[in-house]
Amino acid sequence: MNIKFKTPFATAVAIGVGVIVLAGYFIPGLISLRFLFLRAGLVLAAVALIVGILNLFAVHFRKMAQNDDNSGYSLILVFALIATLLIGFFDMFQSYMFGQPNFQTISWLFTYIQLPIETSLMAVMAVSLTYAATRFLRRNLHTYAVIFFFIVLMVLIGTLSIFTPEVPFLSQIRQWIVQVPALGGARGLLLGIALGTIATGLRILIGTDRPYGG
Amino acid sequence: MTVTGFTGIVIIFLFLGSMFFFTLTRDQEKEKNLRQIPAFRRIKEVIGLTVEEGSQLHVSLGRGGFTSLQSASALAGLSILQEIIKASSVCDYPPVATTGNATISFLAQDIIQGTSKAISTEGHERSSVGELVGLTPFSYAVGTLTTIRENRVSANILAGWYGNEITWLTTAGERQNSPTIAGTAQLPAQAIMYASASEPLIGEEIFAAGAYLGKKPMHVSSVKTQDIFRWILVVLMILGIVLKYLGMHDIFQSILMGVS
Amino acid sequence: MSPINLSDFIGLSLGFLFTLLVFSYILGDNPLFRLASHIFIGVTAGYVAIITINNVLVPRLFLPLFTGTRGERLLSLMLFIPSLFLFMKITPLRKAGNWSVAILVGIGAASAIGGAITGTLFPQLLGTINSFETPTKSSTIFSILNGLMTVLGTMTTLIYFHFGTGHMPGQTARQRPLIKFLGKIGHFFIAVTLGVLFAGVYLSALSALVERLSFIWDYLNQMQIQILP
Amino acid sequence: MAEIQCPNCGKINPEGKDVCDSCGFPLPSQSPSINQETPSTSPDATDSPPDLPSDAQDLTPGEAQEDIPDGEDEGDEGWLDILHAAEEGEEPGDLQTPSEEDEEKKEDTDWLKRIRALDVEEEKGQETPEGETFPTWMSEVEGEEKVEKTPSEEKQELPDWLQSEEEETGEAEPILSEKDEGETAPPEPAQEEEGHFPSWLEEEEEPSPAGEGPIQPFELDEDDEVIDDLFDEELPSWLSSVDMEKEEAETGDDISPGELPGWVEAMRPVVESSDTSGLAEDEEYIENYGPLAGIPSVLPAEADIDQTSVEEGSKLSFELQVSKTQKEYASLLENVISREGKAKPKGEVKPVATQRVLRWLIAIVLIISVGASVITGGGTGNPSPAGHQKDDPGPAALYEMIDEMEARDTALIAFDYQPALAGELNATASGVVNHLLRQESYLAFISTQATGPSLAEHFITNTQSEFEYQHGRDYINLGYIPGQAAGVLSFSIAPREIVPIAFNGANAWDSPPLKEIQTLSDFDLFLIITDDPTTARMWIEQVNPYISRYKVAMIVSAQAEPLVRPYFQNSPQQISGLAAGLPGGWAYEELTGSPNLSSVFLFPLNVGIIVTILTVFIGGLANGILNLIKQRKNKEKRGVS
Repeated sequence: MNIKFKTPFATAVAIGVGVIVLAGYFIPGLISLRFLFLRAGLVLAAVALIVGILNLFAVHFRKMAQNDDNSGYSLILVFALIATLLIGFFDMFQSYMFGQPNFQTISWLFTYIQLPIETSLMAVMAVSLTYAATRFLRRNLHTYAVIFFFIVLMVLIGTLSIFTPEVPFLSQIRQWIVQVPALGGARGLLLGIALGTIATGLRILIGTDRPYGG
Repeated sequence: MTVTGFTGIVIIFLFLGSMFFFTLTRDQEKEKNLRQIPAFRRIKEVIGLTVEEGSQLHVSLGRGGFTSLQSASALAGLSILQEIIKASSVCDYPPVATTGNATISFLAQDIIQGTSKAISTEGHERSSVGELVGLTPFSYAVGTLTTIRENRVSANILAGWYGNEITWLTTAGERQNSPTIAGTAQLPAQAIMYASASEPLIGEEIFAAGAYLGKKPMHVSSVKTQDIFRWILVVLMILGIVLKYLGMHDIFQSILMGVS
Repeated sequence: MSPINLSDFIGLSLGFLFTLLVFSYILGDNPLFRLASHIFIGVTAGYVAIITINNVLVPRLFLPLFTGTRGERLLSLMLFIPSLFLFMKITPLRKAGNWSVAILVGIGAASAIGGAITGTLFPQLLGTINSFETPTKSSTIFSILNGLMTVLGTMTTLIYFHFGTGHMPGQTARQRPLIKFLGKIGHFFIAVTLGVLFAGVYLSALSALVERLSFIWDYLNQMQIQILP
Repeated sequence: MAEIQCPNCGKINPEGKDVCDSCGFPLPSQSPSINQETPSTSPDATDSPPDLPSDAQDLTPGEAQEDIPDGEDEGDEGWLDILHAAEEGEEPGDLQTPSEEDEEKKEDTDWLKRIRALDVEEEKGQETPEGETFPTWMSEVEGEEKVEKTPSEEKQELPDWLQSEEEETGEAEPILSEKDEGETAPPEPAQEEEGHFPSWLEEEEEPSPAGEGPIQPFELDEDDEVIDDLFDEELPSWLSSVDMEKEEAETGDDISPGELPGWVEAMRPVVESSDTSGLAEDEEYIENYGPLAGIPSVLPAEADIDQTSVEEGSKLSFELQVSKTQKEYASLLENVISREGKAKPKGEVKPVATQRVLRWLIAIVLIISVGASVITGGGTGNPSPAGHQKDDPGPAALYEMIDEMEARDTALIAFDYQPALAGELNATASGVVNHLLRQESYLAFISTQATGPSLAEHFITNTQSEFEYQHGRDYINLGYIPGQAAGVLSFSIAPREIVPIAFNGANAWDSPPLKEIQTLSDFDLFLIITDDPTTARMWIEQVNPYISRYKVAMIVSAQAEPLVRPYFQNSPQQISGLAAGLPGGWAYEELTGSPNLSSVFLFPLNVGIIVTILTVFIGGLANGILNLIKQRKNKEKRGVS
């Protein structure tokens, strides 16, 4: 097994920090050290987010110059980003300088632009999910696909709370499906995912996977 | 140190030991076959088609953060990206990667440049791109639509941490008639992928990408280690039930309950 | 419904407009939807940047330099170095920022392992064992069978994901009969679980549709009041 | 006395004459040696256009056709036989000698000998050898090899027709002179005596197009391999077939009567005004060579090599007279090869019509049915709950937890859901928080997501507007703690240090709601509102050791219910109250007796579910049956084939 490190320093940092934080989970004495690194991680993640936004800004700025059919939309995105940042800094300036309750304006933007768009995106998903369920048996026609299909229908029927009070067993079937077989399957899935997560994390900590350009 | 903490450390060292053992005693001829996973076979087919058609592959790495459990899905997505770049180095348009987390976008760009340099396609004027397209789940989903909508993109591979916003990505792929191979660790999102993606990766299959696509020794060993630990968990469950049946349930309770 | 102030009415009108722009995607991808989505991406990016600066960078990176204790001041100073190197990631000298990203990857990997062991492995294992009900006076045959079914579901689902097959190379990927049989049962439980989760996601989406349609109806009523009081 | 017929004008001349009395055209001589080399007696055969390279001459259709022996000429393996042999795939006699070089040497010597023979005749006094009449410039070329001539001398020796052409086009002169200078200045080491490529051909090969620097002359290999490769007799089959067709198209020229084979005669083109593209038409010129002899204004047999078509690199400089179809084949081939390198942009993808129609149908049915139920508002009072709401202990347990709270107790609420699910969770939580406000509790909001604080503000100002709770007096928005699990754990251990200031910048812990709160366990209720099972599990695992589980309750969305319910259902319970989705919220409002958003939304939700069940059931079964039929057809097809 030959491992060539292109950036040995970054690899050493990743392994060192990882081992200390992991030890902090199991050795009580190292908990404070773990917190120290986690708080450092919070700050670095926040700085990375700011750098990411600068990168997003630069990418769309370049797309504006290309004047293909998407460059108009990039202009709108850049304009919306700058406007929101200016409003946000104005709010922060007011709160720190004059002690006024801050984020009034930016909350207005959140309430009347971001919130309606996100809930509408979620609402349109209802149509997409109905369409996916309808075409599901067109793509897969094996036993388990049929089971999946009828379970979806059974759970939806069991959720009905109008027109079905006379047939209570429908909701009891739904309750049983959710609390017995579905719970067993969910636990099995979660345990399998936990094993995969441990394996992926350990490969980083022993340095065989080095996504940071190592 | 608590019993639970000690148990955790024992599990980690057992896992590491098993991974190294399988790697060092790896025997090429008696290499253990792995069961067929249609999604990974489809990824290989899609790469071949892309090379022939001269079209482009889109790899989306999700929006998982790096200070929690979600990072594992992001790391699995990054290893899939690496294998795809290696396999599609002769494409006219190298793969494009999108993500909803700043740190993942840096890592994607590092992987793209590192792998391109390794297979000397760095000078390729149309080099791959790792783009941050949005910062909240749904703005990330909507930002990715622009890439999926590109006529050049012939297939979408979604591997990372997702929520229910993944519905937008799978249905956009279907509208473009391009196959979508998707995998994540979040369960509700897996249910959506199972219903709407052309090839879903269920459960922990996403973490076996390195072993299936790249056949890397350490990845194959960690898949074997997962198999062993799977059976250890089954035995522990049976043992726990027998002890509970015999009334000695406290042993497991104390081992597994208290973790500070 | 009483008349509302102008800024709220403008806000509601904006919300109403964006709702219709997003719903237009049902008819097909169109420029109106793209317009709304790009405004959305810009506003959310700006919003998240402001909240992050206000809630993380100011109180944990800048303020400790002036008001913090010696230890906090030292930590903030030390954090400035990797933070500056992170800014290199969008410059040609991007390799210089690798070690800063490596810190995040190290923390991410450790959190994943620690979270998986303490947050999933132990609780789910204990939960599975607790699902089994020892036959006592209070427990019914029904609950015992339920417990056994849940445990069976967990075990067979785990076994379904068994990756390894026969040892000899060139052999087709045939699993051992026992694993194959248990895997089939596990696949049944997986299909049930994913069906339940899909129905849950669908209900959430349908609730959002109900809320949006009632918002549209409320807005039309409000506009009527606002225009012809 | 035998007579000689003039190949040019057809007049009969007495034997022994060298030049036709009427047109002065040199008459074919009768000497036996030349006949053998060039079986046909007509002068055209060898008198191919001077400008073409020797092998190219061989390829010129008109003459080649004439050279076709009438079956009796065995000895001279003319180039046409080679061509024929190559076509029929035989080994053309001695051509395919074991070693390539011998074969090339033999070809060299044939055309070289002919040139030398002409050269000798030329020097004697312009008497054209029978059948071998090369223009003076050819001999001049020979001459050049021996004596380095100055450009001006060369020019005087050029034949009139060439000079006149030069003056007309005005180009040849500078090109030639340029070439000569270029030619003479750098001695070409590669050009040896034997096998030297005549400089006129190099000029022809590499004319320098206007506006560019002179193109490097065509570099000859020592043993002329390049030439032979270029003019290898064994032409690729498609080209040789081109030759044959070309010949058929062109051979209809009028040769002196009686001499052309009948089938050539039949194929002669009808004389029209030839409008050859790219070449300047020379009205006065009458073709005096080849099968087109005597026809005015036809493409001159010794047409200049088309300056424009010569491209750099391996392209041949001679003009292949190919018909239109063959040009298309050639350009098609060229396109295919050039397209290999280019990336082909994928065309516009047309969505499948049936997919779009099905999607529209579902959208119309769903939106109309749910919209109508929103407008009618549920009609007759509240829909009675189905059995499972009564059996669901979650809302009831939560109701008891809040009912036991007293005035001024403080409840910490975590707003940890995506804005997209605000529609569902605001409605579900509205009844619960309404109950808290009616208990006059203090509230504190916290979140691990950046959008959480604004969601909390929007929730309290929109859904609970009747209570007019004020920030700082009745509730405190602690804002956003980053770092997910790590942030939650550190907040659980030391809340005051982790969140020193409130979301609006004011001091959080001096205000009435939080004055007595030092640690997490001082809160009387901890309510987590979330849409993600992972977030729910994170909160439960991190706060578990720091607050009693009897104070922890959850409001989750329908998608998280299957994975969160075990925390409430199992023993020991990790949370003491649970309301899941709109049905859970509605059940809670039923218990408090004051309907809120959940009650308003429940009827449209039920209508939507019914419509969806019918759509999915009918559509799903139809698609399943279609798939079954398709699979059966595929099986039959596989069974048949």
